[in-house]
Amino acid sequence: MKLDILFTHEPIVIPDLLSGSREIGAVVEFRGFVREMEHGEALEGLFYEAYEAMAGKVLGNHLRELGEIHGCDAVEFIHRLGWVPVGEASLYIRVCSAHRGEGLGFLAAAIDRLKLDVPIWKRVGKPG
Amino acid sequence: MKLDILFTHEPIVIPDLLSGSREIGAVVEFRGFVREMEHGEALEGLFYEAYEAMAGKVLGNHLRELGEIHGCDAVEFIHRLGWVPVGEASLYIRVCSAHRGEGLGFLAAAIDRLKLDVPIWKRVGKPG
Amino acid sequence: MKTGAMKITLLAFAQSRDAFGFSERVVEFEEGETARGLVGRIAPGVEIGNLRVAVDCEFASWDAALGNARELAFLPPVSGG
Amino acid sequence: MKTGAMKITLLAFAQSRDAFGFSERVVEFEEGETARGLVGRIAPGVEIGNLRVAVDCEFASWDAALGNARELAFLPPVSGG
Repeated sequence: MKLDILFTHEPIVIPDLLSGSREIGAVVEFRGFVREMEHGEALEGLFYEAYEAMAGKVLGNHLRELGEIHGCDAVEFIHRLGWVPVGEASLYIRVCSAHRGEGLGFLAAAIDRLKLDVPIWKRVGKPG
Repeated sequence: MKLDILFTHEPIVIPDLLSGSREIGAVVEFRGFVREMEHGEALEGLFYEAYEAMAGKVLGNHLRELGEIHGCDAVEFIHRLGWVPVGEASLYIRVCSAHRGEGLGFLAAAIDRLKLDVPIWKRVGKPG
Repeated sequence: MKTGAMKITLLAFAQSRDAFGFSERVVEFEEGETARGLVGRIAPGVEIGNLRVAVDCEFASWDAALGNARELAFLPPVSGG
Repeated sequence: MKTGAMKITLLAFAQSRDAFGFSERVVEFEEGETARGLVGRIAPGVEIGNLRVAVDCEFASWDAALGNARELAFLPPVSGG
């Protein structure tokens, strides 16, 4: 499986879909946005922080394992770090696979694993 | 729920994501592509045909019902008709919701329902 | 009020088009006639085994009276997506 | 071969940064020392209750000897996405 993981302090730019394989039947994309209301509190944004070296390693292991389990051809993963204002994306994942079930299954599991133990943290409000 | 359904004989163009609600936390997008190998046979493309008036009605009922069940804010659905060459998209669905579970649940169910009883047909090879 | 023969548009999709030999055809029918009876009358050789039928864009029974229907569609198993 | 005091980089993330009072700090340690022992020595007031610990980018036990570790990270419950 082709895997790209990127952490960026800039707004997420969705990479072009390279029309490679003629065996890709399903492309599933997920974007997570910062919402204004969280636990009844109105936010201006969220501040994301990562232990980047470890996050890339832990996440890479998860995504490669899930790629085997679900049978996916390519995955692109982008997580924005630093200050992310309400209405902007903090997370982007694209999965290319032969059939839809594989992509949807991968995506649900990938986000669960991200939230399980990948060292990334958010906090309300800009620090300092 | 805001719902747009489009059938088109042209290549699918993904509509701009209108940055409307500050309560959208998840955007899930699905594209289905025509694959070269289907049941061990190498295709050049697929020809799609629909009973458009009924397909829009049946699909609209399904998607509105699923929008209620899963709690989604907006859905865009595009199905290409006519000849679709290998490597091009026949289907595009975008779901906007507060959280990822809603969008992923909606999307999986929407494609199942599409394949259940929405009057759209594909056949191998160009007709005539 | 005129009763008796009315006109209905028949639509045959996908593989059913080959079976019926038309994609669209207007025929006369009686309001008490069923979809099954109509096919038996105008296309007696057609196997309706795996076809569903829709009346005015709603799934319908092969054995319900067509009443004042305006469009009758023959639908093979679907395969969109 | 020199034994005894070596240097390790401590990294404190998110809420643990406030607890430790630093985000990065280099300290001396003995190779037989554990993460738990090291925190007890350099930051005895810090509650490690909900923290996980990573040694050189791998999740580790609070009670394993640090050996020749070069980086020790304190990780509060994660919340990415």
